[in-house]
Amino acid sequence: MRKLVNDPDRLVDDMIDGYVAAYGDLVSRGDHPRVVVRRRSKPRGRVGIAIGNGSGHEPIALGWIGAGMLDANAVGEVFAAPPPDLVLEAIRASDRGAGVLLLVSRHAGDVINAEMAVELARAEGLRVEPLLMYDDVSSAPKGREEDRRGAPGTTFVYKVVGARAEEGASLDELVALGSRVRDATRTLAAALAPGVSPLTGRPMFSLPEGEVFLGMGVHGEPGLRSVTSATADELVREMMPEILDDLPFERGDEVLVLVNGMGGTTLMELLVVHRSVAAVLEERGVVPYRPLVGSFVTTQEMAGFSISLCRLDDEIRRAWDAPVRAPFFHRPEEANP
Amino acid sequence: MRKLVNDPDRLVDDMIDGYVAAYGDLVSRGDHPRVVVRRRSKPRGRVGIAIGNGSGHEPIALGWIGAGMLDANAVGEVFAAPPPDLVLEAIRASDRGAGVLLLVSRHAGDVINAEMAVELARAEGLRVEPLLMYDDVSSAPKGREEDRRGAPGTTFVYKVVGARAEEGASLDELVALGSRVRDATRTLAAALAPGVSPLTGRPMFSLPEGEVFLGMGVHGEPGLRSVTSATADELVREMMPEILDDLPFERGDEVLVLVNGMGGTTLMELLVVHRSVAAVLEERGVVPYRPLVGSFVTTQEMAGFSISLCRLDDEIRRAWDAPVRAPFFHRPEEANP
Amino acid sequence: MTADEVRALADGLAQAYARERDVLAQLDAATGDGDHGAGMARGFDRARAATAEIDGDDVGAVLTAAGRGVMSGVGGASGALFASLFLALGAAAAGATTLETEHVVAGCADALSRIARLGRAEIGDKTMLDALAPALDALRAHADDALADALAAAALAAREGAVATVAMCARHGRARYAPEAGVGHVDPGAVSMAILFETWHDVARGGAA
Amino acid sequence: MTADEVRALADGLAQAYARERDVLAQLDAATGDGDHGAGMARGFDRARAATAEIDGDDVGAVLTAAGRGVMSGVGGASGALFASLFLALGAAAAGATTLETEHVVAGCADALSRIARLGRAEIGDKTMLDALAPALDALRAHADDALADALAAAALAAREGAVATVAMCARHGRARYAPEAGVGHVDPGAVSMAILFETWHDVARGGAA
Ligand SMILES: Nc1ncnc2c1ncn2[C@@H]1O[C@H](COP(=O)(O)OP(=O)(O)O)[C@@H](O)[C@H]1O
Ligand SMILES: Nc1ncnc2c1ncn2[C@@H]1O[C@H](COP(=O)(O)OP(=O)(O)O)[C@@H](O)[C@H]1O
Ligand SMILES: [Mg+2]
Ligand SMILES: [Mg+2]
Ligand SMILES: [Mg+2]
Ligand SMILES: [Mg+2]
Repeated sequence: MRKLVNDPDRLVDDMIDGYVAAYGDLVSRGDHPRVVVRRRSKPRGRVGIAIGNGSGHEPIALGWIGAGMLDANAVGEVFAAPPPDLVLEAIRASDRGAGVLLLVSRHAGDVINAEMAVELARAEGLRVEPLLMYDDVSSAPKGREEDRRGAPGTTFVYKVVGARAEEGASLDELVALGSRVRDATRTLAAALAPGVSPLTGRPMFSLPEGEVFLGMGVHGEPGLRSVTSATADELVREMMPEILDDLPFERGDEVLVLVNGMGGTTLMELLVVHRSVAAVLEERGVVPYRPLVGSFVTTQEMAGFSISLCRLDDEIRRAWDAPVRAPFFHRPEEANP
Repeated sequence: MRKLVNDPDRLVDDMIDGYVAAYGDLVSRGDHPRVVVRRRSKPRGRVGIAIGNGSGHEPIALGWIGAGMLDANAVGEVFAAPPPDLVLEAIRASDRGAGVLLLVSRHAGDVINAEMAVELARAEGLRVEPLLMYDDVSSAPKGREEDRRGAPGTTFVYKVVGARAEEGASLDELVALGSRVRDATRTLAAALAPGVSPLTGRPMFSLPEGEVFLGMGVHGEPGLRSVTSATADELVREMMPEILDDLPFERGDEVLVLVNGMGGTTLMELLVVHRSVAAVLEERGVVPYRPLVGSFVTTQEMAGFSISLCRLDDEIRRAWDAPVRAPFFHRPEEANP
Repeated sequence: MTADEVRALADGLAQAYARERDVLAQLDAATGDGDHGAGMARGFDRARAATAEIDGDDVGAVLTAAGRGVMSGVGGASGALFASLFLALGAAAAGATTLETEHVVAGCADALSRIARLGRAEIGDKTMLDALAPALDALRAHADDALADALAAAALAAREGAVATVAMCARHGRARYAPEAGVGHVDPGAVSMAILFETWHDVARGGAA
Repeated sequence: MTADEVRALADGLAQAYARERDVLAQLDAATGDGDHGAGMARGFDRARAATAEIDGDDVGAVLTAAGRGVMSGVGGASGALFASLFLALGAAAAGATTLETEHVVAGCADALSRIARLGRAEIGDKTMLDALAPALDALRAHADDALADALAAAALAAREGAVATVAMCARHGRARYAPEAGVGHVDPGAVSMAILFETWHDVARGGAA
């Protein structure tokens, strides 16, 4: 046994069982067994935030349900977008009479199923707007941003729209705000070793010993090129210009920073990586604001990490600082600084 | 490059650099570069909570500094207890005039260095009490509890004494409370695959394909026996009686539950494991209270998990519920349940 | 085709995709993530169950039920797209007790534009559209013929279209990230589309599925 | 031994543990976690630096400085224990300008009980004590002899004690978790203790370290 699984066909159901059993004070199953919702819904008159996504990337999505972030998650099979009718259930479950923002990480399956779900929801008279999220600089050249994939920088969108929805922002405001966060975000990933599929028990791709793949997607899709850096610092210094020069981030810009682990990389290593990220930002005169380091968007136990930056404005900053009560999202600040 | 390291000799320093750079609003370096403390100390007149431990297990210790938990952590080399003079620095840094509780996870090196540090501190006129923590049922038979090793169930002690120290409990009260939590806690671990040493780049031990080792220690020390369970549920059902029957936990008992990942096991799997833990508890009539699932006490990317239970009383329950503002400890509840 | 024959079609497709499961998985593994075979098998098993559960002789209703089964069962990029085809056919044939060539032409035409819109794909982008589009052309050329004859031509055209994807560059889906965008490999979704028309033709001419 | 000779001892030990680093690592890997060699090499390098930094001819002060270096440099279970030995020797010889056998006997006796207390270990538990205890017995038997002669006997006894650990069961430290508690393997800390007395004897009789 290399993976702690009972029956691959029941894996997603077992995972949800274990989740609602552990965090039942915060989350519960919706009307559909593959939709997870807050235990106590957000007040009526607030915009709901929903997302459908393939599983296997936890804690993202499932773990971020709670006050200040998501209202409902439609949980797909491992690495497979959930079908439209399931996404529709998540939309229904998050509707509190003020419309629903459906977050969509830009991957073919997620987009197609979400769009069809939006059609079904509108046909029922629900008000719903999809927000496509894309931040991976490696997946399409500058100028074709809207052809890029969603990557861990989408975290900034979840957090910011989640906070503002809680405070009562309207659906139109949230679409505008979410688009602004997305357009201010850039991510690049580096993979060191593949994860193991819980369905097949086999590695998800192969990588020549000693090579690091720049631009690996969250399902193991290739991106930019492979490199052979000797140290963490060298690798980060190879990556940072691709991110900084793309927006570009400029001297004096304030940024949110996420160093995200892909699952098989230790926190020790992620902190070593963050040290180099902070050094490069300092050299470039770009000012980090309350960074986040950890494994939030994973690809099973794939080894590697991504670096995401988001250019701040005041509304984004306030939303980043707002409290969250989700089981697996956490970025506290001092109580009275 | 399989591990994101610059120079193995600088690994711990680089990690601390990256940590205080990311979470500088919450933590900072103490007077000694290998001691990490809260950015703003706890008010004078409160008991300080300090710990020294080998690194390589993050987030534990380093990531749990903050209001409601630890005041200072002396960070040793990878898997090596920090020397007495370093532990002394952590004791000094956490002293706010009401004495210091020094938490010590029972491993030979940690105990010896802590005891010598306590001697040094007392010679300086500091008031400090060490609290030995041991919870691993696999490492010595029942009746010889005080010969057992510290394991991830020590988490309950950190959280509970951290909360009560913040509220103003005295050093004597905290020693009594911490001992009570320890004596009410039992843990058993299962390892599926070794982690890789960041110093040597080699696996830390070897395990025959398909075998699971019950009772593996947090540095890869062997414990009970090896088993070949086919499913997560089978494995959990093999483990639970060893834990439940040791205290024993009985019908009607309320318990804190921790399903802890060793680093290389996905959250998806840990949730599947928790499902089985919850099922066995229900069968036994033992009632879980706000469980915690995640990778908190790791051994690099070792694959596996441990199950810890702690029998509750009212003081422990209130302390478990108290807020924490540490970068990597998180167990929110609904704001107004 | 009667409603019961449409039920037989759903049954035939469930069998065909179960049989071709591993082949489709391997095709998808070459350029994508390898889950296409399992998804189609699971989805068409649901479609079969859905058509068996719905009574009556309205072919549109049975096709719609099949579409719902595909929709909830396949997942991934292709599920919603194959579902769209059956939902469009169901809408075109709503209320009819016999499925005629004209319904199929209208449904496939509608599906082609829906799939292109949902997937933002064009013909030549190495997707299932590259099998569906020539099939639709063939159906149109045989718009006045009996359904079995029109489907014979469509099945041939779909298979040719699928084979021709071997030379195309992927611009959508996961194949887009494959080395050289998958040139040298056929598109699994296009092969699934060819299998669909071939099975349909078999059932329509009264052959064993 | 003068203060400078104690400095030479620290230098000799730094060289000896650097040389034996891999051997000690392997011994520790067999029953523990393999870090003992690196720890001793790092710690005695610090001890050498600490003794070089401290001026004067007070042998007690130089030994105490060595103890502080060992304490902060080794880490793990053995660091504090080896540091205790040097700190105890430093206390016993405080103020003296020549280290005499009586200081060494007193210091080692104090260290033995400190180490046993800190480590909760008894003789026979397969630890460094099993080399230190026979060395102390030999020193006591030669309490009236010159230091070099007393150390000659202590070095022999320590080595014999270390070798004898091969048959013992570990009850402390990580070796306790080794299969059969490490029976069949010598204890690395005991070997380090033997190396210490051997090097000390070499330096005391004026030999090259
Ligand atoms: N944007 C798109 N438009 C049309 N068809 C698409 C698109 N993306 C993917 N497809 C089709 O879906 C097939 C892959 O299906 P499947 O493997 O089930 O989905 P996924 O890529 O989500 O794993 C491709 O072979 C292609 O024919
Ligand atoms: N409780 C103890 N009492 C006395 N000596 C001990 C004890 N535990 C360990 N030792 C000694 O320490 C040695 C191991 O040292 P080292 O490898 O540096 O520490 P660690 O076990 O922390 O990795 C053992 O060989 C043994 O001689
Ligand atoms: Mg897929
Ligand atoms: Mg060690
Ligand atoms: Mg696929
Ligand atoms: Mg060791």
